[in-house]
This record gives sequence, structure tokens and C-alpha cells, in this order.
Amino acid sequence: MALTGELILYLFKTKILKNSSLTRDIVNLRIAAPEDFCRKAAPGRFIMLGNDNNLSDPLLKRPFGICNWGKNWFEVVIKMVGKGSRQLGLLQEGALLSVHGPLGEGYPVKNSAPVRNHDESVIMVAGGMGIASIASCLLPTAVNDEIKREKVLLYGAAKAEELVLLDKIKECRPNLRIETITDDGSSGRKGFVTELLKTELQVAGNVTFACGPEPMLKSVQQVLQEFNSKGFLSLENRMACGFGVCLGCVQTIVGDAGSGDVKSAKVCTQGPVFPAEEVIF
Amino acid sequence: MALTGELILYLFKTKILKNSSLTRDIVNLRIAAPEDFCRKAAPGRFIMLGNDNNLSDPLLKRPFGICNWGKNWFEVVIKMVGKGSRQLGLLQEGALLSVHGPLGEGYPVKNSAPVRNHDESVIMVAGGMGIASIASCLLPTAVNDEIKREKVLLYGAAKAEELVLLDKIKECRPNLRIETITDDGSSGRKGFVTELLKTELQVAGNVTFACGPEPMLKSVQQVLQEFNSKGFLSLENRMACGFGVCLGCVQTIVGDAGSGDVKSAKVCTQGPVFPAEEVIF
Amino acid sequence: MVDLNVEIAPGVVLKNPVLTASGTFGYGREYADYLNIAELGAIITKGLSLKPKVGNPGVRITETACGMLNAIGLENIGIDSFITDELPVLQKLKAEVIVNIFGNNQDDYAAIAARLDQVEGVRALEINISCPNVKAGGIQFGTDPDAAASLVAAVRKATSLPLITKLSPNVTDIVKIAKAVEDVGSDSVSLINTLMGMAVDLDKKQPMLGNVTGGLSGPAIKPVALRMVYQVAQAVSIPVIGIGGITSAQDALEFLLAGATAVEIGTANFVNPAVGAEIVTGIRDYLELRNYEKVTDFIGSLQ
Amino acid sequence: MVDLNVEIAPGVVLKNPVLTASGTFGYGREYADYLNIAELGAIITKGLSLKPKVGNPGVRITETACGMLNAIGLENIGIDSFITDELPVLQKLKAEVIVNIFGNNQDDYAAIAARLDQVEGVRALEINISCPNVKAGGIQFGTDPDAAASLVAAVRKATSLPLITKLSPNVTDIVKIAKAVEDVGSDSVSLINTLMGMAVDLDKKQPMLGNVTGGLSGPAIKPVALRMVYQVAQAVSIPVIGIGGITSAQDALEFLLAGATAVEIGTANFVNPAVGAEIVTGIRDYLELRNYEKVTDFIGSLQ
Ligand SMILES: Cc1cc2nc3c(=O)[nH]c(=O)nc-3n(C[C@H](O)[C@H](O)[C@H](O)COP(=O)(O)OP(=O)(O)OC[C@H]3O[C@@H](n4cnc5c(N)ncnc54)[C@H](O)[C@@H]3O)c2cc1C
Ligand SMILES: Cc1cc2nc3c(=O)[nH]c(=O)nc-3n(C[C@H](O)[C@H](O)[C@H](O)COP(=O)(O)OP(=O)(O)OC[C@H]3O[C@@H](n4cnc5c(N)ncnc54)[C@H](O)[C@@H]3O)c2cc1C
Ligand SMILES: Cc1cc2nc3c(=O)[nH]c(=O)nc-3n(C[C@H](O)[C@H](O)[C@H](O)COP(=O)(O)O)c2cc1C
Ligand SMILES: Cc1cc2nc3c(=O)[nH]c(=O)nc-3n(C[C@H](O)[C@H](O)[C@H](O)COP(=O)(O)O)c2cc1C
Ligand code: FES
Ligand code: FES
Repeated sequence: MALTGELILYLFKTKILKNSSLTRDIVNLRIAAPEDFCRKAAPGRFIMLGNDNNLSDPLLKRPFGICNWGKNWFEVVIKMVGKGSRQLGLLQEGALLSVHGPLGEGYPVKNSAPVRNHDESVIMVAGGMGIASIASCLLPTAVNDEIKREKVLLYGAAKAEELVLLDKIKECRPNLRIETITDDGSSGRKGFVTELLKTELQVAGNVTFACGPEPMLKSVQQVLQEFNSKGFLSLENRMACGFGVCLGCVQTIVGDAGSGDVKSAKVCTQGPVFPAEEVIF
Repeated sequence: MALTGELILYLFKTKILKNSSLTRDIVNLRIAAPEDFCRKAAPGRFIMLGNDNNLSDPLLKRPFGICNWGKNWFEVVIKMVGKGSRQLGLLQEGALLSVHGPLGEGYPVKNSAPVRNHDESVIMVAGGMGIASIASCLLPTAVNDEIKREKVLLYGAAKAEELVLLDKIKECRPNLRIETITDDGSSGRKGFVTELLKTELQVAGNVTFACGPEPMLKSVQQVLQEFNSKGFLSLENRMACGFGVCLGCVQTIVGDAGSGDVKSAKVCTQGPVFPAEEVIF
Repeated sequence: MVDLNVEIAPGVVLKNPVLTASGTFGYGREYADYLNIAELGAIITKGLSLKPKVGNPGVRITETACGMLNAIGLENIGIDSFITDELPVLQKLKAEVIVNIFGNNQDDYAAIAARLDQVEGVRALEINISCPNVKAGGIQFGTDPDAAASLVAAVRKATSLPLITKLSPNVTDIVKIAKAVEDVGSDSVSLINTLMGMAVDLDKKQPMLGNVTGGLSGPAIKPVALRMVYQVAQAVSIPVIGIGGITSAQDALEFLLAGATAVEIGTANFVNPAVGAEIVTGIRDYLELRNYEKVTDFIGSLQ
Repeated sequence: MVDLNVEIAPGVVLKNPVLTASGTFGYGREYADYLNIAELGAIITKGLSLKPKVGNPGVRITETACGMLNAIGLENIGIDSFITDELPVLQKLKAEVIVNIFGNNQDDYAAIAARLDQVEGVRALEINISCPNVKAGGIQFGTDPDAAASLVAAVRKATSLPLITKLSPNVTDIVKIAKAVEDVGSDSVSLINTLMGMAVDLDKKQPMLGNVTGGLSGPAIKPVALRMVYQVAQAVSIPVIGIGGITSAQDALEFLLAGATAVEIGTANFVNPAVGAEIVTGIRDYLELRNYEKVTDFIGSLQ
């Protein structure tokens, strides 16, 4: 905050360095960024991304996880689901973008700002595009060098083609155990990723990081509770601003310890990652 | 009209074949088009052009003169003045467009639909982007073959760089006399194009075609009246639809002969070219 | 094949719920080059008055963010020319025709309604009580429940044609006005007309429009339109026709979901003259894919 | 150097006419990373009530064509937390602070105004009589001239702070309401608050927003805002603050031209948190280029 003299968030215009298609409607954008920005990136943090060529439709920027970064670039993986993501996903090399970020508090890994927990090894659970968030714990060299405590990656998607980023992840973490599962059985078992999680939780002493669609996060929460195991969920509530002023993204969470109350938290600044037991869906 | 079984207007999606910059803010787009469409093109007719990639901002299509055409393509020259023209002007080869047209009634040249007058030779007067409309009498091979009755091209612009399309015109009509004039004297004389017109009108028996900004057309009208000479003006009133339904483009013109009344005409369907003496500015 | 028939007023069953909005479809035949206008639910004519009307001077249209302002000023050819020159063409083209009417006062409205009463080929009248561009007429009727009721009652007496009252959104409580006209015999209501807006030309330091203010239409107004349609549909028992910013089948379906029995397409016709036919197809495909037997099962099914 | 000072209420001279709109600028310090908030004319806080308020459940925002709908439900930390936790920070940042207030009834409004009366660092109050998301409070006051006047009169009695009344656009005649509050001592008026709108989720067959309806903001509403500002500025003699869809210096200048003494930037802050500072610069450059000595010569100069 400017108050303390230290700039934590950046607002800048930049360029697409590369747009690679991962599937018919999922792309991987590599984007140029200032070094200061990249130093503040951390697993689970995100940015608000806007097309700089467009007029006022779409109007708002869109939130995407920073799934990888280096000295002066970062990457996002975008699934084109509506007008905003489609317009961004179709931009080519050289196109201009506006970026705010890095935003939010990420997963409690060693080098992320809020060190909440870093003892146990981590079960990573990704559902669909949740992989973009989970990948931010696995791909960046910065993270790679400091923590290597992931135990397994459990990755579910509708079908085999939608399991993206696996090659990259294998390259960065050759020894990581990866289990996939699909709705239609086209890769790994047929079923939901929470089934894989149940198996992993048979052994205690781990912490779970999960990102995916809300129904999946709900059942991850249930499973964790069942096994009385610790975990963190990354939420994707709708956002207008990304920096705590619109109150559009709030999530009901449990109130002060023991009070039985609930309170509302801004997913953009207090999250997007929350302790699993605190979220009230 | 479908009533008569003959389709006069076309509505189609197409591609940019080429975008060539003429100046920093003027481009020449070559656009693919069905042969039927091209057969209906004629000097002074126009199209409504919309960017097919955009969402709803800008919303409406924009009118541009068909300044040249061949068997299955046509060209427009676009000056980027606001959000609509800028977005279109920045599109590159392969970009998708929506087109309606050809629209309107053009200049009374031999092979254009409404043959109103084709005896005299023609003094062509272009002011600024009015050249796009005037060029439609000079560039197309179709026109070139049938009529060669232009006497001179009088072309005024703010400064030398803004005198566009001259090379092309010289190529198509090597024998055409061309006089230029600029506000700052950077090409030809310093002054307004109507001064050149006065000189030409010293000799009687010609007809004038003029296109340019409204103040220029007003003074062309005055000069013609002064010399009691016949002429046609191409107007550029704002248009929402281009095919006669919104009544946004209407121009006050003189009413039925001798009645002294005025009436309103739709520039898009009854124009854009009107006999000079009929227009009431 | 899903049944797209809708009854927009007692006895007025249209083959589908897609109509064209007044003032954006000319007198209909201008579109005959682009689509088979007989395939539309109905076309609604440009607003007609007893005598021809010239409209506003100066710039009449200007684009705004995702919308446009117009101040045409209800220019029209007058009811007699319409009946002799336009209506026969529309009948030949087999279009269903609804005539949009307005006047400067109650008598004008009644007179034009009476004039159309026995005219063949007119399915219903849409009473424009809401045009923001006519100072003397429209606006007062459209913004006061009593004035609106008294006007509609007068028209009701003058004709046996089904009556659709077209409501203004420039009011504090559109539900009140809808109920007021329902009470005096309006067979249905259509909404919304344009929102009153303005644009200025910074270079010239003048209003953009000759008329200073104009009516805002297009996608920009869709959220307001959808809200009003939803509110009115909850409150009245006559059919509601939804208008405002509809550019696609998805938009149209959203209005039907919110309770509209039919929709009118306005500004979108300027952008894509074939849009009406495309929306009919889009609605059919959507409902078929989801195994609806008839569109009326879908209408108002918002949870 | 052009003089950008404007007096938005008697004695409240701001260094420039660019303010931030309530609910889009948090309590101000959230933006301190992006711009020097002391360079803005003033910041207007999120709407504050006597007690903290939780807001609406479910989805609270959704994007529409060139705009957005919000149904936050006036969630806020309550006036006491604001005074202890936020205001000192704003004072340290040297921001000019205007506090936006609301309540569920007249007494609430008067109480919060009284509470703020002697608080240092508060330049003026903006009374939100127009939030469409509070059923019990806001809306009735904002849509009826008598209720608005009685509310503002009560607040007037409770405080000596300058009062800006923020008007709702969801009314038939905004000029009437503006005059009513002028008569009972409002020092200025600000307009517009959001237009009431709605969006539906076709897949889920449900309203998009948890609260069903929400407030429309952004470029889509600019023409309506500009029209109302122009109308009100013609009719009242107190300063008018223009709000609605302003995203650039050009937009801001258009409102000033139409008669606004100052402007508030809302939704645009979400898109570009530095927009306020950019607009100040843009206005200065525009006026300098045209040799204006002071912005007040430009205000209301529409021909
Ligand atoms: C912190 C965070 C991180 C995210 N990371 C990624 C990522 O790395 N990769 C990725 O592909 N997506 C990510 N998302 C989701 C992404 O932001 C949305 O898919 C995108 O904003 C949709 O915009 P649209 O204009 O394409 O969709 P719209 O046309 O607005 O809507 C299309 C669909 O998407 C849903 N939707 C709209 N906005 C959001 C939103 N803000 N969040 C969730 N769903 C939404 C709508 O309900 C609708 O069903 C993230 C979201 C958040 C909040
Ligand atoms: C029949 C016809 C033929 C035309 N042919 C050409 C051509 O060949 N080449 C060319 O460059 N331009 C031509 N024009 C003008 C062109 O249509 C406008 O420049 C364009 O529509 C402006 O759109 P915009 O969104 O860029 O401007 P906006 O952002 O909407 O406005 C920018 C400026 O352009 C003016 N303007 C806006 N719309 C129009 C309009 N329809 N007509 C005139 N001025 C407008 C505005 O007053 C404003 O000053 C023609 C216009 C007509 C009616
Ligand atoms: C250029 C124009 C002219 C219009 N003329 C009329 C009219 O004559 N009578 C009428 O009732 N509504 C008229 N309208 C309003 C439309 O019928 C419609 O209610 C409005 O445009 C909102 O729908 P849209 O957003 O789909 O355009 C006109 C609208 C436009 C844009
Ligand atoms: C998310 C959001 C929250 C808002 N909260 C308030 C509020 O608490 N009090 C208030 O008076 N107006 C509130 N407003 C209205 C704005 O202050 C402003 O009047 C409106 O958004 C129109 O301006 P804009 O188009 O520039 O956004 C809010 C608007 C938005 C978008
Ligand atoms: S997105 Fe605006 S407060 Fe979180
Ligand atoms: S542009 Fe619509 S009638 Fe001419």
C-alpha cells in the first residue's frame, strides 16, 4: 500500500508474447510483465485481465490465475466460456492487454506472502480449469526451487482432451505422481476427482489444495471433513474490481472462532484461497 | 425487391482481402464479394460495413462509398475519424466483415441504374474523403469501359499528404486532367476547391459531380447557381440503417416542381446523390 | 416440430412470438429483400398519424455505448397513404400487420383508430402513448396512469380491433400504468419504448441531436426492459410483449422466460435486416433441443 | 495553468471537479496503490449506515452490454468503524472526504448525519435517497418529491455539514425531486444513481442476481444521465454533480458542458483504478489547449 511506501499491486499495459492453443477452447497466453510484478507473483494469486483494443463491451476485466511466471513474463490459461474470455483467448502475439495484479492471497506455500502452513506435504486436487490455479504451485521455477512438498496431483475433467497442462507439469516435476479421472472414462478412471481424494486421505498427515467448479469444491470440503483433514480451497466468485472495493465477490465464511457467527469475506483480497473448513457454501 | 422477384440488395459476411494504408489514418480495404453484388455496384453507390468480430459496441454498421470493384471484390477507402471507422480501419487481411449493399442511387453515369443525364462531360469535384465517392466514377474497369466523359478532376484537401488515391486514378485515366488545391498550399494552389470550380465553369456545357464535407457542398451549390450550371452532390448524412427504414438520414429537398414546398428525402435510398439545385442545406 | 403459436391478444394468434418494433421496420416492404416477412410473427408499422408528419430537423440519430439515440420525431406518411399504398403490398407479401398509432390528443387517437376499424389486413393496433419526441402528444399520456387510461378508453370506444398499449419506461412505476390500461380494456401491453437520453458534441459545444434529447434503444437498455417486463408480467393478466435491446434468439428467450408472450425486435433490424427470421429459427432450435412441445410452456417459466 | 477549482456546495471548494462515486471506491485507501487520492477533487465513501450491514446473498454482479448490474445491498462497515478505522487513514493520505449515508427510515438518516456533524475531516454528506437495493429504505424517499423533501429536511436539521442529495433516475420527473430537495436546503444534488434493471440466466432459468433486480451502471446509462443532468441543471440554482457512465475526460467534459459543476466516476474505477487521476489530467489539458482560464467558464456552456 502506498501508505507504507511499498507498492503491492501493479496496473500496467502490456503485450502478448505468445498464444498457444491447448484445446479448441482453451489457450495458454504468455504475457510480458515488469520484474517487480513477477516478484510478487505466488501460487494461487491472480490478475484481472482486459483487452486493451476493445471499446466498452465487454466492460470489466476478467480474473485469471497466474499459472506460471518467470523474470519478466507470466502465463495464464484461459477457457473461452463467454464474451470476455473469448475475446481475450482470440488475441494473438503482440496484442495489447491491461493487467492489474498480482491480486489475492494464494496457497500457503513457503514463498507466498501469507505463510499459513507449510509442514505437511500437499495433495493437489484440480477439477477442470482449476488446473490453472493448481499449476501455479508446480510450474514456476521460483516455486520449484523453494518448495517441493507436493505428494500427488489428482486431476479430473469431463474428458481426456480437457486434461490440459499435463505435459508441462510432468516436465517441471518429473517425479510427481499424477492421477487422472474423467466423467466419461476417456482418461484414468471414470468418475469424480473426489473419489481419488478419498483414497489419498486414507493416509493422514497431509494437506489438500483444491481448485475447481463450486460443486466439486463442496464435495472436497465434505470429504475433508469426513476424514478430519486440513485443506485449502480456491474460489472463483464473480468479480468486478479484483481489489476489494465493489463487494461483488463476497463469500460467506465462518465468523470469529467459537462465536457461531458467519461473516462475509472478499474473495479477491482475503482469498481466493480459504481454509476449507471456513467456507460456507 | 423480393416483390418483383429480383434481389437488389445483398446482406453477406465476407473477408478482407487486403488492407493498405494510404496515410496514417486513411486505409484502403479490398473486400471479397459475390459476383451478383459486384454487378449492382455503380459510381456513387455505397455499402454499410460492420465489423463481425465485435460485440455490440459499436452497434451500427457504418456507410462507406464503393470506390472501386471488380468481378468478385470491391474496395472502400476509410478515414479513421471515430470508434466505428477506426475499428474497421485497423482490421487486417482475413478479418470478417458484414456488408449490406449496394445501396443508394449513384451518379448519373451511363451504366448506373438511374440514367438521369449523360450527355455533357463531367467536372469532378472532390473535397477530402469525398475522393472515395468521386473515384468510383474513375477507377472501376466496368465504368472505365463504358463512359469516358470526365473532363477534369478538381481535388482539394487540408494538405498534400491527404490527397489520396491520385496514383491509382492516374493509372486508370492517364489522360485525365487533375488539379489539386490545399488549405496550406502544400500541393497545388492554396485555397478551396470551389475556386478551381469557378475557373472550369467559365466554359459552359458541362455537368459537375461533387462530394465532400457539407460546407464544401454548400459552396459548390452556390457556385453552380451563380454560373447557372447543372450538377450533382453526394451527401453523407448520418445513417443508422442504410435502407430506408429508420428515417435518420433525411435531407430537406425542394418539393414538387413549382409548388414552392419542401419535402424530406431519404439520403440512403433516394440519394446519396441529388441534383444540386434540389438540396436545401 | 415445436409449436411456436402465441396469442398476443384475444383471437390474435401469431405463428411465432417474433414481431418487429415500430419505427425500425419501415412499413415492412423495405425488408422484403432480406427475409420473408410472412415468416415473422407480425410486423408493426412505423407510428402513423392522421395526417403525414415531417419529423424533426437536424441530426436525428447518434450512436452511444451499445445503443443509439433517435429523435426522428414520428415522421410518417399518414394513415391514408398507408392504407392505399403500403397495406396492399404487405397483404400480397402475406405479412401479419399491426398498426402503430399516435396522435396529438385523445381525439386524434380515437379518429385514427376508427379509421382503421374496418380496414382489411390489420390484425391489431399498437397505441404509442410513450414517444418521447412529441412534446404536445405522447409523453403526458404515457407517464400518468389516469391520462393513459382515459386515452385507451377513448380508443377502445372507437374501434373493435384488438388493442396493444405501448408503455414508456420513463416513469416511476410502470406497473401502475400497465394496470390502468388493462382496466380500461387494453388487450395487451408492449414495453418498453425508448429511454429518454441525450448526447453532446464536445467539439461543437452543442447537443448532438437537432431535438436536443432523443430516445435510447439497443442492447444498452435491455436490463431495464427485462426488469420492467418481468414486473409487469407478474402484475397483469393480459399478455405482455417484451421490447428492448433484443439482438439474438438468446435475448428473445430471456424475455419469454421473464414472462413476455412475444417480443419485438427494434434497433437490431438496422444492424442485421435478417435478424427477425434468424431469431425465429434460434427460438425453435433452442426449444426443440430441450424437448419443448410448445413455446407457451416455456413462457414465464423463470424460477 | 488553468484553474480547476469548483465550489460544489457553499464553502466546499474542491481543487478539481473529479470525484469518485459511492460504492465504487471502497473507503478510499484501497486505491492508494494506484493513484494519489489527494489529487482527486474528493472521494465519496461507500454508503454508510448506523450499524454495519451484510448485504445481499447470492450473485451480486453481472455484466450487461456496456454496463453492469449490481445488487450489493449496501453492505458496509457501519459509521463507527468508518470513523475510527478508515477516516484517519484518509486524512493521512490528505484526501477530501465526502461521506455517503443511508438509513432505513428518516430517524436513521438524521442520526447518522448528527453522528458525523462534528467529525473532523468530513467535508460534506451525500444523502443516498435512491439506492434500488434496499426495499425498506431508499427507494420510496427517492421517487416521491414529498418524501424526499421531508427526509432531506430532517437531515438538514441534524447537521451543519453541507448536504448533497443523490437522486434516483427511476422516476417520471427528476426535476421535481431536485427542486423539492433544493427547497428544503439541500446544498447541491448529485445524479444519477443506477437504473433499476435485471438479467436472467437462460441455462439455469433463474435471475442472474441473488436479489433478482439490480442497479445498472456504466457507459450504457450515460445518455440517460446526461439528459437528466442537463434538465436538472436548467431547473435548479444549486450545483449539480453529474454521474453515470463516465470513463474518460471526454465523458466528464460532456457532463460539465451540460451544466454539471463536478462529476463522479463510478464503474470506470473497476476497469481502471487510475482513471480518476487520468480524467483530471485530461480535463486540464483540454481546457489549457483551448485557453480557458478556469473550468467554471466552461461549465454549462452548451449552446
Ligand atoms: C480468482 C479467479 C481465478 C480464475 N482463474 C481462471 C483461470 O485461470 N482460467 C480460466 O479459464 N478461468 C478462470 N476464472 C474464471 C474466469 O474468470 C471466467 O471464466 C471469466 O471471467 C468468464 O468471463 P466471460 O466474459 O467469458 O463469461 P460471461 O459471458 O460473463 O459468462 C459465461 C459463464 O461464465 C460464468 N462467469 C462469468 N464471470 C465469472 C467469474 N468472474 N468467475 C466465474 N465464472 C464466471 C457465468 O456465470 C457464465 O456461466 C477465474 C475466476 C476467478 C474469480
Ligand atoms: C453515403 C455515405 C458514404 C460515405 N463514404 C465514406 C467513404 O467512402 N470513406 C470515408 O472515410 N467515410 C465515408 N463516409 C463517412 C463515414 O460513414 C463516417 O466517417 C463514419 O460513419 C464515422 O463513424 P465513426 O464511428 O468512426 O465516427 P463517430 O465516432 O460516430 O463520429 C466521429 C465523427 O464523424 C461524424 N460522423 C459520424 N457518423 C457519420 C456519418 N454516418 N456520416 C458522416 N459523418 C459521420 C461525427 O459527427 C463525428 O464528428 C460516408 C458516409 C455516407 C453517409
Ligand atoms: C429510429 C427509431 C424509430 C422509432 N419509432 C417509433 C415509432 O414510430 N413508434 C413507436 O411506438 N416506437 C418507435 N421506436 C421505438 C421502438 O419501437 C422500440 O420500442 C425501441 O427502439 C426499443 O427497442 P430496441 O432496443 O430493440 O430498439 C423507434 C425506435 C427507433 C430506434
Ligand atoms: C458496485 C456498486 C456499488 C454502489 N454502491 C453505492 C452506494 O453504496 N451508495 C450510492 O449512493 N451509490 C452506489 N452506487 C452507485 C454509484 O455511486 C453511481 O451512482 C452509479 O454506479 C452510476 O455511475 P457509473 O455509471 O459511473 O458507475 C454503486 C454502484 C456500483 C456499481
Ligand atoms: S471483486 Fe470487487 S470486492 Fe472483490
Ligand atoms: S439511413 Fe435509415 S432511412 Fe436512411
